[in-house]
Amino acid sequence: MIHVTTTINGDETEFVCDPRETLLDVLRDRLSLTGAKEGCGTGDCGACSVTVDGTVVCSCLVLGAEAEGKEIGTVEGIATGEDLHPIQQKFLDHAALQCGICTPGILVATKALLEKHPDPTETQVRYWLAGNLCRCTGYDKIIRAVMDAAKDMRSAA
Amino acid sequence: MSQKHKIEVALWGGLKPFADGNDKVEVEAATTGQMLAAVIKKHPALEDHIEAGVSVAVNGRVIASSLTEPIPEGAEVVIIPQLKGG
Amino acid sequence: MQYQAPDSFDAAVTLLNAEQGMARVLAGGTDVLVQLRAGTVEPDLIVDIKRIPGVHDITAEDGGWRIGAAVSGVELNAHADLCADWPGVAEAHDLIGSTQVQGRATLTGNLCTASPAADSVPAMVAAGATARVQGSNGTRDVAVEAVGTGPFKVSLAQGEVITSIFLPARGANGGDAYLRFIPRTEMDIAVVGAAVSLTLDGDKVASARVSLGAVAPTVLLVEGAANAIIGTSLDDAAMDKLAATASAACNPISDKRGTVEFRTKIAGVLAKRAAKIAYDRAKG
Amino acid sequence: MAFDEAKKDFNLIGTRPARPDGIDKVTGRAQFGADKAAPGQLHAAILRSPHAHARIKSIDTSAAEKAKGVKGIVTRADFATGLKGEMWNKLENVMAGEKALYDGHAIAAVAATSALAAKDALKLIKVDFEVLDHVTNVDESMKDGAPVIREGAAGPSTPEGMHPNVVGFYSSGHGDVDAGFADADLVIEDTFTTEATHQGYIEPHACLAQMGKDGKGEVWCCTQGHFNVAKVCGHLLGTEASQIRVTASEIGGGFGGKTEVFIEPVALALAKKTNRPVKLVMSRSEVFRASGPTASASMDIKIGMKKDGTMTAGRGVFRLQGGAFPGAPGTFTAMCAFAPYALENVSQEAYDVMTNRPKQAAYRAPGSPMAAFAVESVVDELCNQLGLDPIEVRLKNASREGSKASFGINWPRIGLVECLEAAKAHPHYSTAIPENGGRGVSCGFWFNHGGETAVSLALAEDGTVSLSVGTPDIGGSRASMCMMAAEELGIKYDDIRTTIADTATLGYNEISHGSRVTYASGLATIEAARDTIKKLCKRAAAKWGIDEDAVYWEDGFAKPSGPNAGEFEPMSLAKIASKMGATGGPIVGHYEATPEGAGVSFAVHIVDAEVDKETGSTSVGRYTVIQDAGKAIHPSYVEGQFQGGAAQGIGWALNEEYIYGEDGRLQNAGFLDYRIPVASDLPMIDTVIVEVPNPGHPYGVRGVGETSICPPLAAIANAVSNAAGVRMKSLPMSPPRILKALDEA
Repeated sequence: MIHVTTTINGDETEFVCDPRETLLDVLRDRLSLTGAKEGCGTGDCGACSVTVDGTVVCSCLVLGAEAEGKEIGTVEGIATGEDLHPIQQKFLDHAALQCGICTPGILVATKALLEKHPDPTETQVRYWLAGNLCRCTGYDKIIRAVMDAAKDMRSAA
Repeated sequence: MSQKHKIEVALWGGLKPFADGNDKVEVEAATTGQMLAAVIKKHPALEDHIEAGVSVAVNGRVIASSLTEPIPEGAEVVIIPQLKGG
Repeated sequence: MQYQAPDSFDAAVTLLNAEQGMARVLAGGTDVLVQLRAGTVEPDLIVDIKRIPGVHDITAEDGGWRIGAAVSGVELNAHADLCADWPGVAEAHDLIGSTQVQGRATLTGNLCTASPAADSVPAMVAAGATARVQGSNGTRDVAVEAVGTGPFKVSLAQGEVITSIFLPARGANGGDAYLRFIPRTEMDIAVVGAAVSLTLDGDKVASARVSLGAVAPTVLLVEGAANAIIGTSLDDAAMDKLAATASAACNPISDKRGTVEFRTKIAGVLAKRAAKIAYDRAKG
Repeated sequence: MAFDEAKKDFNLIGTRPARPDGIDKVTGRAQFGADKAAPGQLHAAILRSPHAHARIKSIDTSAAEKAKGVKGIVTRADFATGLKGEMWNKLENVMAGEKALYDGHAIAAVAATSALAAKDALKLIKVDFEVLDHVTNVDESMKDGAPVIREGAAGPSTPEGMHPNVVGFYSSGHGDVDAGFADADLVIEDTFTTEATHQGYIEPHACLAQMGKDGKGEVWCCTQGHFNVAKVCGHLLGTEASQIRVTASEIGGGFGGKTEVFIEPVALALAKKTNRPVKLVMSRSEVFRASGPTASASMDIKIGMKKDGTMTAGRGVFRLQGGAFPGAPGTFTAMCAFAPYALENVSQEAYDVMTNRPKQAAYRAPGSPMAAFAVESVVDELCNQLGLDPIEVRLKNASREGSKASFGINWPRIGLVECLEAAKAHPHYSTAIPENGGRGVSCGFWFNHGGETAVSLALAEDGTVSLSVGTPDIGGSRASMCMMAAEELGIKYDDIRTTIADTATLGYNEISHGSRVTYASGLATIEAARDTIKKLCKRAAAKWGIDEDAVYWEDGFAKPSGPNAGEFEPMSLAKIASKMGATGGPIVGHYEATPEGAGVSFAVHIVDAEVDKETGSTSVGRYTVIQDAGKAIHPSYVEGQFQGGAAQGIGWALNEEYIYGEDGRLQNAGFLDYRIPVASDLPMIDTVIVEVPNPGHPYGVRGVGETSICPPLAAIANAVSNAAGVRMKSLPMSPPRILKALDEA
């Protein structure tokens, strides 16, 4: 077993894990942070998206051991206290989720997108989120929610 | 419970061989359940098919499984395969 | 399985040489973790090279660029000067996987997985890139096209590890491009990939390298295809010859991603389209 | 319960409030199938057959039992014996008996202290297989000499003399089709095929099970029907459904695929054996290999048309491949095929065929999309060859109230004509077709369903309401339930909390399938609210000392029904609820029934597509969905169903398919090569909600979830065929297929 010290959503966290365990396994099974979902385990669906030092990655493609000394961000860290992040609120306003299993990953990826590109085109949003599979919505309302959130965040900035 | 009355029941084509070559069966019944029982009584070879599950359309309204739906006099009654969905 | 994250390539090589069982080098991990998950590879040792100083750096060298073994797609595409020199290589790398995969995937890893369909490899081959290899006998530079020897097989010896990739000086009037065919717009493995790098003398192609992916057991460098356009300004006859020679060089398989006929034909189509883009880029 | 003609002015129905489960779902708090843990839980893994067809000669688990962390192993011997019919089939699918019938068929399962330990132990189980010949293609499976999946599986309707793999048959029709064809100016006959696809829900099947010595079981799982899970587990474990309490987790997509039971009985068997909670989660590759994809189909269609567009006759023969068990939805394929058209002469027949593939499961309107693909392709070709407008032709022949349906009934009030008129009037239809592009139009039809339903509605002292329903929320239905209850009770949307009750808490509820939830649970919610209102009025009447018939309910208040009843200050729900303990006890309304008024739904889709003729690549341009919803309770979620169905249909049409190798193994058991549409593949999907009220629902609701996947296969195929200039007859229209068709044209 490997001992790892890391920071998750701003909190210093320690865990031990088997070297074969992924960061996703660790988050879900050892730290009870079940917001990141396993849809495929092979980096094809994006439901397990988290940020590592600010870069969005699939936590199923990161070993738990690699988290040593890193800053990890998960869906659980997007809201501030009881205040939803604008993208979370827009997802509710636009009915941009049906079953909700892809939502955590999409929110994590969207947050990273808007931090990097505050004024994305629809095409940019669609390509940025191409690794986040949604099977319910046909993406329409998701894209609208992201564009609307971007607009609001720009005018608030 | 209303009185039994004459009902002409239409079968789907695949059932014809089990109804002595008929695609219509005339029975006396007042409800879907009575009607199905009477159809089986008249053509026992239909029992397996009906027990395997059928729905009944009464004047175009599909009764998926209920045996207690009343069948009005003069109603168009059609036995169709049992419906469900995904 | 053991996990080690050494702080130097010397230490990495020592670890790899000491391992009696199976060892895997972990760079971006986007292939290795998939293999682990599927159970297709069950290594006894994982050597994570990402904590070695310098592996995330892109540095100017002899007019070209040296790219550390752990530079991710995000890091590569954030390097404006490199992207300006070698847009085809940058785009090819950017095509691999999703935004999330881009946060991890590396040129070195893509090369070492040795998939015939690897997106960045044809672009690197066309660019004339080399890989710097370190082993117990020191370091050597190898042409990228000499690394893969067959599907998922490499020419590296036991204990050897690629420490960086070198993209040569672009030089004046040059351009490169990579195109791949996939059924969707994203998230697929290339059914066919084609890369062209060329330089111009006026309107005429002065030199060219054409490379194809997913049409043979290894990524191909197709000299005939390059010869088809050298000395031309990509007139129709040259383009037809380019397509024909590219298709003729194919030796693909039929599988879940495409048929022999499809791959053979598309290789020609993409070679032409990539040549046109590279040409326009060289024109500036 | 009949449509309430008087109910027209709604307060809430038709508005778009935020869903009650929304905050949990955007913050990561919502608990899905794999998100729950129990103290002391074990993790399980399933050993699956690598062979498409093999006799299991022996299973040796001795080495695995001794492995580190392993606490228990089950095989078929640990399940009930003596099952018959459907339950035997379910058990056989959940855990193989004498034979492995498909690549991925479960052979044994291990529970261990960690998921890795369980997975490691699988490698130590030794299975002696005798590999048998296999067949995975529907047409091959019907031929003489094809390997027999199982003797004696055929149902009573199967004609004699057919291969034992043909296990079901359906035929129906009316008129004289040959005379109809003779009457036509143009007859087109062709064969079409579709490949098996998967629902592709992003959440793999997952469950957490416990079962003690007393035989009482508990299951937490993602399912479309937890009451059905209890029933199936009861049978497969040799106990009763009542002994197993099942709680439905949040469900990460189902689309029909989570109507089946795969892993819950296995987890229970392991829990029973180890006396520990057992968590079992499928991997993505297991989902593809061993859950329930759709049927694949091979179909012959013949349609005759006059020069003026009148369809004179239609004939369809449908062969559906359903995997290693009976149950392919050929009957529905045949019934849906010509449903949009009022044909004087029509005949259809269907064969259900077994192969060495996983048992097919429902996928949104099971059987209908492929039928629409075949029939609507021929209709499109007839329009092209006769130079007729595809919507005008469809309008001319459209089924409408009173016309005779292809499967024998006379249509009640239906909305196909309204959908076609809306399509014709839509700006999309009048814009120019893009250069190098093609436009496709298609109709689609699905029956919809009612089903057993029980609902309970309890008041709290603070005037809020707890609504318990038994149908897992697969698309935002809790929002709709809250809206319908609030509408009836005249209270705020936010004052209703809707919970999916577990199986020990509420009467039996059929699965969330057949697009039935907003219809049936909605109807039951309205009735339970009305039952509650009666009780509220009674309390007010008692307080006022007047007859309860003299009290009526309006906008959340009990009011005396006129001057004769007396002058009393209206009493709010909250006021009555605050005193209910002392005025007769808790107030709970409820309703239990099998509503039989599910209204059918029709849709029309219009799509523009472009084809790159050098590569065979298709891009979908503009897309418009027009569908009859009866009455949209929450329009956003109705639109969501329309858009989601269209997107899944686009995937089915263009790239999704089960690919089997010569060895009978699934080649693409992952999202990398099973290519569902990604965000950059799709355009915005425009929607038009048509509302032709369903006479069988008080607000006129029709199910909407399934019909939306019926037209897109055909609409895309028509657009692609028109763009490419060559008729595409096989799905998916992957680039190699399109290029091949272009080369051969």
